[in-house]
Order: sequence, then structure tokens, then C-alpha cells
Amino acid sequence: MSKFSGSSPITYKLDTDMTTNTSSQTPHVQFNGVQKSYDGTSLVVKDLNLSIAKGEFLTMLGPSGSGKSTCLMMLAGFETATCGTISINGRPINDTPPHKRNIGMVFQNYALFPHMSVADNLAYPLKVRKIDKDESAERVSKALDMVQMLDFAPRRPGQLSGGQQQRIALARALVFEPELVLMDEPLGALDKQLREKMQYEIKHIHQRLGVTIVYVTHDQSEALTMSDRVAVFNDGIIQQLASPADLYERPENSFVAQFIGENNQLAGTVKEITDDEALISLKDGGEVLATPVKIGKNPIGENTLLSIRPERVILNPTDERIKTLAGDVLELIYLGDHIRCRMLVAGNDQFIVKIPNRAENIGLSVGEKIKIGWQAKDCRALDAV
Amino acid sequence: MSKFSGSSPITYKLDTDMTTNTSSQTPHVQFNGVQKSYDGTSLVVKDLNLSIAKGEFLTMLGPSGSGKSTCLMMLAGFETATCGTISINGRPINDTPPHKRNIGMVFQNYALFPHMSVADNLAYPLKVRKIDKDESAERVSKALDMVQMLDFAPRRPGQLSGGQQQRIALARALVFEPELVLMDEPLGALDKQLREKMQYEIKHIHQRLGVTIVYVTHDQSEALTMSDRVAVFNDGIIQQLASPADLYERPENSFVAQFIGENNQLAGTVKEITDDEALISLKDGGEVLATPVKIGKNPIGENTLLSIRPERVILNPTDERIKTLAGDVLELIYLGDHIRCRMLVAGNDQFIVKIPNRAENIGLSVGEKIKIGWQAKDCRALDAV
Amino acid sequence: MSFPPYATTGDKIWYYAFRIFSVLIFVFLLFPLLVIIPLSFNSGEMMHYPLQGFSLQWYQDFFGSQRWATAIKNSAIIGFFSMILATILGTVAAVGINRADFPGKQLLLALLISPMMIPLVITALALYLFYGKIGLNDSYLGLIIAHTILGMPFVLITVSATLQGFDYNLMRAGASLGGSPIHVFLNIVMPNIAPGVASGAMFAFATSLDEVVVVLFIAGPEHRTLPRQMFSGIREQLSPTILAAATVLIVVAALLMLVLELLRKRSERLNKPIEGEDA
Amino acid sequence: MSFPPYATTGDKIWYYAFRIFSVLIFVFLLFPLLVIIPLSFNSGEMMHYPLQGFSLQWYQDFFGSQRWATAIKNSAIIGFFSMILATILGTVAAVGINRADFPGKQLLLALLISPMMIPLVITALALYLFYGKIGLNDSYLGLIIAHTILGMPFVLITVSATLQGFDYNLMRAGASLGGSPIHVFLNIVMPNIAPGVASGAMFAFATSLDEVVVVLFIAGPEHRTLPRQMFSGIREQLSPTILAAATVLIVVAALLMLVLELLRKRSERLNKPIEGEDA
Repeated sequence: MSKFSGSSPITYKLDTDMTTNTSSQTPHVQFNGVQKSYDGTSLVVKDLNLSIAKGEFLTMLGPSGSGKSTCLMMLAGFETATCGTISINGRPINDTPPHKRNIGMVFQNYALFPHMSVADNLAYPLKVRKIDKDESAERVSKALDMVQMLDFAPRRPGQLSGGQQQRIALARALVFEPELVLMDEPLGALDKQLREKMQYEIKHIHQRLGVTIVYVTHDQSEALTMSDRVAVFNDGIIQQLASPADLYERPENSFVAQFIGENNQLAGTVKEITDDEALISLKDGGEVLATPVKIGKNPIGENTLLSIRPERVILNPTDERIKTLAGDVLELIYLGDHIRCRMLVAGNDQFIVKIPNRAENIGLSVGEKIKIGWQAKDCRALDAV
Repeated sequence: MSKFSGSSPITYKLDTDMTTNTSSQTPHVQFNGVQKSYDGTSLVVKDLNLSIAKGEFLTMLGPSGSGKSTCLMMLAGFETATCGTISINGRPINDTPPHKRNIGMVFQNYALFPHMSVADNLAYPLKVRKIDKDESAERVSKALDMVQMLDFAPRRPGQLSGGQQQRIALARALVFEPELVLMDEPLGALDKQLREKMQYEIKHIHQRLGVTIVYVTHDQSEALTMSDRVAVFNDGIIQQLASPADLYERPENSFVAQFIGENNQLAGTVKEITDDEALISLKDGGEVLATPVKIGKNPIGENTLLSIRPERVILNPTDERIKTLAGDVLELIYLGDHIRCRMLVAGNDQFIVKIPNRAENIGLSVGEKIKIGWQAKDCRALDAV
Repeated sequence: MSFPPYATTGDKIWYYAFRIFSVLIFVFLLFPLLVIIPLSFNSGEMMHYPLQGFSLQWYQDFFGSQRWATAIKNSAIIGFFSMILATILGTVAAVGINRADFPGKQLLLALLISPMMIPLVITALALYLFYGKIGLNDSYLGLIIAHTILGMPFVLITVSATLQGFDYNLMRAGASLGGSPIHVFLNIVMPNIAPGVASGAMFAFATSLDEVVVVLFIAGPEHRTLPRQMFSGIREQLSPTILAAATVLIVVAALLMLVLELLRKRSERLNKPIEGEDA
Repeated sequence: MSFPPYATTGDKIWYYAFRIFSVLIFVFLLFPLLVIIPLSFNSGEMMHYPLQGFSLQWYQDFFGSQRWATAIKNSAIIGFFSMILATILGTVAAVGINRADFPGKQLLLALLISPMMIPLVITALALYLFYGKIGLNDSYLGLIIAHTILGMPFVLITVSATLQGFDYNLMRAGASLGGSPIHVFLNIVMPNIAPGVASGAMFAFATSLDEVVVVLFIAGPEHRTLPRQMFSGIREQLSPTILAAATVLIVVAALLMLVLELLRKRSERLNKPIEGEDA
């Protein structure tokens, strides 16, 4: 799982009900035709089918109101599914109350018990399970040690900083050794630097313990950093379920392309199509090559939205196969490790190119006109929204 | 101001009391030996000297408690300086009450008047200035138009989203045409995407109107994106005052290097020194070249902290002048536009290398051992903390 | 309320226990009050059921007779002036205490709300002895001051609560936009704390209208208020006119509660957290 | 308080006006109360200054005589039981109302706190008539029920306020960690709302200890409480023993206020926002 090689070689499968590489076993968690409606008319979650393998780190990513949190709450037992079944290890759990599901959970606001010391917070699930004092104390110490908070055992949660509380919440969700841990935007309340640090810590703990983690967030970079697979939610539906690299490199529709990472969009129509390349004529003139992804059966003449990442745009390309467009440099912003260049390209004045700031001077200036282009495989022709 | 060229050619001057390129005029804002203490013993702001030119976008950047907000509050008149003078256009304003300073201000929580409509909020400063109804209405419309909120004039602030309220707060601070506008972490309450969008909007408005803006933030990427110059605060002192590019490329001390952008640190001692290069021997063995910046007069044998940006590290360098170190790849994280590689280098297991993800496969894997190096000019030998 | 499929027996017991509790509270609390209202429309002199017929004669007596008219007038005068004074004093005290930080702040606050905590009989006794010295017994002024003291803590508390939710940055924003401190206080602060001030005023009025112990101690015969008149009515000659008076007071109390609720709603609406696209 | 260099005349006027106000409030509020206490230690029978000498005779009379002893006993019994009942009912009602969302919730809430708003004379009258029918006048039970009704709204309000600050995610966290609903209620919810429950209980006790109007209506001679005994003491034979009783009640009230303040502090400490390195 920790091995990873560049532009990932994992092939993408279309069915959202796919199982991972451990597909020979029963999936650890399975959503089967799950729907949820609060008011009886509109569905917040529409026909969810999802299998999560044992030991997987799966992230539910989406904007607020996309249904991702509702799914987590149904899995935790705090919401009931309107229809469909949710199973753990093949056993339906719809009728199991939350306190009998044996699922660890980390909440956004930590939900530490303010009237108990840190040690008592961690001992609570062990006390409920009637584990004897000595073993309980030992397990609490071990869990605190794991999150490097052993010295804080006698403190009250109110005496800790946000990041420290986060660690305690994590330790408490793991101390009773659940096989499944849910995390509901656990890092949402932390500042950026601490959030990134905790992302790596959680990832490392996951790798060490091998528990299954279902993680909910609206932060795409968090999802990319931590997950084995990401389910991108929008409008109550999983738009794409894939590995981080696949999501970024091969988005299946405009929503995913736009939501994951930065993205330039250009509208055009399909002019010609060959094996794995399409010739697209843009609205404002000019023709470019792209990889056809989500265009109809008889695509010639259809509208499409091209999606190209800012860092994949090539300035003054030398490769002769690349079709070029004219671009006007409108703005240059220095951002430390890269320079952000806003251009006017084919009528779009928000066309962004990221130029790495690697010592060599790029010698661009505002007002300049240059040629830009890209490899056909880096540009994807998606559904016109 | 909008012209910008790569690794910026602006030369850095050491004195913090420097004036910008418009130095022939009186500075618009001047802090002169300003100190502030709340309790009479410890100083929150220590001997601040700072000149801000007319039309400049100056950002005060620093961690919380560094004194940056206190400086802004003294300029606004909500705090009084314990000693020193603050002048606007050469005239001391220490004795002017806040409502007579004619300074626009944008607050972090927007501070819109909840009992007034958006239009009445904007009309308030005009009403106080006894500007007649017709002209007031026209100016309010113009200001709302500038922030694309003309349609929201009759609404109450409570009916607007955070981003919309932010726009109204901005328009209200500008509607009475102050020459100086202060912004106190105005984007702190917005989510990441909206925050970035608003950064560009504020920058564009600044370029269009030519007002002087003093901006306070703790977010270094915000400071880099927006500012003409950035004053990095820590511990009540300006650590460095420079353009964004200078701050990133040529930090003067370890605090600035660490606070602005990502940074790898390696401890070592100075072994040899030539014109503009120093040979540093690292704690865990190995020798590298660096640019000496903040080391004493007789530097040989002194301790230093090397600072090198993750994106300036070269993997398997071919240039023979570059001295290399051995690195173990510990972790590879896919982040869309780049891959983040954590390595063990010279005893530091948090050594980060950013590898741009530009189509070509990087072919690295966890556990691999490779050689790394850098150009001497990309590595700075700073003060050992 | 529908139970989730896994509701335990405990959940259900709790649910039904709460239902039964509610009904019991209802019976002991509302029933006695509800009994009064129909009796006030009874055509007979008897103050018990069954009713003998419908009549408004007790209301005519209440609004028509000299002694009740005096009581209504006294309650109105004392209630009005003590409300005004309590509101001004309470608001000033709340703003002063919430703005500044000074030693003894907690003590001053405790002192100012002490009339709520000290047994009324004692306040009444103290005022009776004190007024005896300075000649304020048997006077409107004495009663108004007494009710001001009793009503002021309510204003202090409601205004303080509103000020807790008041964003002092609004005052800074007003100043930065050019408003002088007085202009800002009148145009920015006051409109935002008005619901709290008005609630406090309502409470102060209700307190005065309700209060009988202090009146019993320090009021002469010509300063009898409504509750005082009802009290002696019961002692001297129990007639259904008292029930008519009670019904009228219940209606007034209900109206005051309604106004308070509307003020609360309004203030909640103004201070509601921001919802929007970028939530 | 030091003025900033640019303080306007308006600022200074406001500042001194607030000072003068404070002093005035102080004189009218605290002075009458302070007068009582020294007089209770006077060796003479006269209830005015100058004092004739120091003596504890009135305290001996208060704690020694039969009628005052009965009054102390009655106040303690009625106060204790009505506090217990009001606390249980108020807590159950607060938890029930804050947890569930049901039609008529606002109405039920208004009903439950109505005893605070309805003039005491009317509640007393209604209970007097109602108790007459069911034979509860002149009984401990009747008085305890009446004071429970009057004290319950305070418990409801303080517990509700505490529940507003209570994070319901703690209940979910408890469940996810394996705690059954009852275990979570007792071990997670109760300890966190305990300060509110205790404050409510204090208020309920203070209400019962203070209340005299309802007692005047429904209590017989053998159920006279302390305030009732003081009231008749003033009517029948004014002696400095009443001042001793008043002083004792003031001390009790002050102690209750102190306990409330400590509870508030404790609850504030538990709920204080998080401070830390990453603020």
C-alpha cells in the first residue's frame, strides 16, 4: 500500500460497486442499494452501492450537502437508511444500535468528555466493555504513547490545544481495537500547517495498525494525501470511485475534473475522432487534440468541455505533433515554489498555467503573447455541463 | 506594479526602515520608534520603524502574538502606542481619534451592521460625512458594482453568505474613498477556494484604485500572492521586509526561511568559505556547498542551519560541481500536480523533496537509495537557532 | 415520534415517563388557572361549579366601581414610571459594567441583582423602616422607587445578555467609517440592543404589576394596586369581581409574554449565524 | 481608568454619569438593607438609631421561642421537599423539551414557565380555590406542591441553558464507544449538566424560602413559614426579633448566591473555549 509509482499504473474500473484487490474476501463494509431521505420526498443519498475492503483507507469526498456525511452517519448508526442494507463482514447491521456496532469514531469537534481526564476518556470504552483495571491502564498508556501524548494523561481536555485534543480523540477511537474507524472531517477545525502534519500522522497510524478507515472530508488535497481510494460524492451520488492518482489523471466527468485539483476548462465541439485521440474545434477558433472520455456514441459535432491541468500546459512547445493556441499573459503571481500565470486563451481569461520556479528564469512578462499546447493524453474531453 | 519577472531581480536592502522606489515623496504611512506594551513591562511591539509608500500593498505577516495585529490597531487608532509616533502623510496622528483618521478598515468578522440593509451599511460613512442623498446613492451603487453585489443592495447582511458579506465589507471600507485601507485577516473566515478567489479580487481592486493597503494575515501564501512588500513579524520585531520573491528566494534568517513556504533544514558547521560560497560539513557526515548569509565575522567552525526548498533539490544531479548526499526514500505521496517524497538525508527523516508530476514517470519507489544535491545558490547557510 | 428499529426498552420507558410527567404538570399548573376564567363569567355569586349562567356583571363591577378603578390607576402609574426608571438605570448599568473592566466589577454586579435574591419580605421591611425615616411611606414616589429597585435587575440581566451577543467590532467599524462615539452609540449600539432593552422593560412592568408584598408594607389605602386590592378583597368580602380582575391580569400577562417571545424571535433572527453557499 | 489622549468630552461625561448612577443605586438599594443588620444587635427595644448597646437577645428570641422555631422548621421542610420535586420535574422537562422536536413544543415551554410570569396573587387565588375543592389548603402537601410549581420554571431555565451549551455529539461519542443510552445519560450527560441542575435547585429553594403571598392564602396557622411569621410579626407586635430573622435570611440568601456563583464559575471553566499553541 505504501508503494507508489509516479503516474499510477492502476487501471480504472467503471462500476462503482467494484471491489479492491482483496476482492477474494468478503468486503469489510458494504452499502447495498442504500437510500436516505429526511423528508420522505427528496433523496439525500441515491442508491448507494459501495464495498470497502478490510484494511482499506477510503475517503468520501464532496461539497457540503453531497450526502457524504449522511452515509457515514448511517454506517455509525446515528441515522437510519430509508432503504437498502449496510453490512459489516457480510452481516447486515441496520437493526444494530450504535453502541453495539463496535466502530471507532472521530468527530470534527473531537467530542471529548470535558469532565473526565484524558486517561479517563480513553478508559471509557474499556470500562464499558468490563475490561479489568490493569489491562485497561496498560492499553490506555499504549494508545497515548502511539499519539505521543503519554504525558498528558492526567489533564482535562479543556487544557489541551486543538491539535492535542485531536490526537486524544484519535487514541480514544482506537483504544478498544475496533476493526473499523470512521472519521468525520476530523481535521476541519485545525489550521493548515497542523492539518497537514496530522494527515501524515493518521496515515502512518493506519499503515501500522491495518484497521479499515472511512474518512469524510470536503478537502480534496486531504483526500489525495491520505486515501487508498476516494469516493467523490455530489448530489447524493458517487461520481467516481478511484485511487487518488486515477482521480487526478483520469477524471470521468467535469464535476470530478473541477473538484479535484485545479483545472482549466475550454468549450468546444468534436470534429474528428481516431483511436484514442479526438480533434476538438474550440468555440473561439483553433483546434486541439484531446483524449475522448465522456462523449456520446456518435460524437462528431457534439459539444464537449475540455479539461486540462494548469501544470500540464506546455509553453512554446517544440514537439511538432502538439497543436498550439495563442495565449495573452494577463497576470503573473509569484507563489514561492511556482509562478501562476493567468492567460487569455480561446476566449477564456481565467486560463491558468503553473510554471515551476526552479532556479532558471522563465522570462515571461505581462502583456506578452506566447504559444501554448499540451500532450493529447493530458487533455480530456468530458461532458458539456 | 503588475509587471513581474521570474526569480525577481529586485535587490534586497537590509535596513527595515527602507523606503520603496517612490522614496522621493513623503511616505504615506510611517511608524517611527513605535513600542507597545499592555502591562507596562513586556513589549508586544519593539521599536517598530516602517515606511509605507502611497499606493503600496504592504502585508504584515506573522504567527499569532507576533505583534502584527497590534500594529494595525495602533494605525487604526483602536490602540495607543506606548511610545513613538505614527504619521500619515508626514503628520503625526497619535492624538487623532479613530473616527477622524479617515482610514477604511475591513475586519475579520466583517462587522457589518446587522440592523441595516447592505445599501444603508455602505451609505453610513457618507451620511456621517453629510454627503447629499443623490450623490450618496450614486457612490453606493458604484461601490456595490465594483464588488459585483449591486443586486444585493436591499438585503440584510444576515441573508448573505460569508463571501458576499466579505465583498460588502470591502465595498463599505472603500465607498468614502479613503487613501488608506487596513485589512485585518479579512479572509480568515472563508473556506480555501473562496479565499483564493477573493485574494485575486482584492488584488485587482487595489491595482485599479491605487489606494494604499495595509494587510494583516498569518497565511504566508496569501501574503505572497497579494503583496508588493511583506513585513514578516515575530516576537514584536520585523524579521524581514521584502518583496514576496525576495522573501522566498533570499530569507535572511531561519525564522523567515521556515515560516515562508516549505523548507528543509540541515545542521552543520562552516568548514571553508570563498567569495560567495561556503563549504559546510553536516552533523551526520557529508559536505555540501551553500550561500553564506547569516554567519559571523570569523565563520570557520561556526554552527549554521542550512535551508533548502523542497522543489530545489535535484535528484541524481549530473552537474559535476554539485556535491551530493545519499538519501533513502521513506514515503511517496501523490498530490496531483506534484509528488511529495519524504527522505532520510543526513540524519533528518523529514527531508522533503517535491517532484513535479509532469507526465514523465519519475520511477521512484519507497526504500530506494538515491543521490541528491542542489545548486549552491539555492541553499542558504543561516543562523543556528 | 417514531422509534428507530433498534430503540431499546429504556428509550421507550423514558419516552412514556416524559409523557406522563407532562400531563401531571399540566393538571396541577394549568387546571387551577383555567378554573378561574369560566367562573368570572358566572351569573351567580357562588365561586364554584356548576356555572349558573353567562354574565359580564363582574367585569362591569371591576371596571366600574371606585375602589377597583383607583387600583387600576395606581397599578398603571406605578408600573409605568418604575418601568421607565428601571429601564434607564438597568441599561446604563449593563452597558457600564459590560464595557469596562474594573476591580470590584463582580461585587457591583452581585449587588445590583441582589433584589432578585433577597427575600421580598426583607426588602419590604428594610424599605418600610428606611422610608419611615425619610417620609416616603404612603406615597407614589416611595412605591415607584421600590418597584424600580425590584425591576432593575431584570433589565440589567436582559440587556447584559444582549450585549454578550453584541459584536464590539461594530463600534470599531462605526468609528473607522467616521462615526463619533455618540453617533455610534445611538445609531449602531442602540438598535442592536433594543430587543434586550424592551424585554427588560416588559419584565420590569410585569414585576411591578405582580408585586404585592412591598405594597402591603409601604402603601397607604389610597395607593392600593391591583394585586393589593385583590388581596384585601379575599380577606374582606370574597366576590367574583376578584376573578374578573384575575382574568384581566392573566390576559395582560399573556400579552406581555407574547411580546417577549416576539422580541426574542426578532433578536434571534438578527443574530442568526450566516448561512450561504460557502458553508 | 485612564482616558486615551483623544477622549472626547462626551466620553468623560458618560464616565462620570455612570459613576454617579452607581452611587445612587447603591444608596437606595444597599443602605436600607445595611440599616437592618446593626439594629438586630441593638440591646434596646427601639428599632431606630442610635444603638443603645450590643446584645444577642433578639437572636436568642429568634432561635429560642416556639413560634419562630415552628416557622424555621416549616420553611426548611417546605423548602427542601419543593426543591427536590422542582429539580426532578424541571430537569426531566428540560431534557425532554430540548431533545425532541414536536409540534406545540413552544406552547408547552411557555406553559411550563408561566408561573414566573403570572401575577403571584392570581396563582395564589387559583390554588386557594382549587385546593378548597380537593382539601389541600392548610397542609404541608399543598404548600410543597405550590412551591414546586413556582420553583420548577427556574430549574427548567437553568438546565435548559446548560443543555444549550451541551454538545450532543458527546452522546454520540459515548454510543460509538459502546455506552448504552442509560449509561451515557448517567455518566456523560448528567456530570455535564450538573452545575445547571444544582443552580436550578438553589433557585427553587430560594423561591420557596422567599415566597409569602401563596403562603398567606393557603397556609393555616401551624404551617406558617419564616416570611409569613415576619409578616404577621410586623402586623401584630413589631419587635427587633424580626430584624434578627431578616439578618439570618440575608446571610442564607448571600450563601446561596455564593454557591450559585461558584457553580457558574465551574461550569464556565468546563466549557471554556480551547486555548493552545495552534490558536
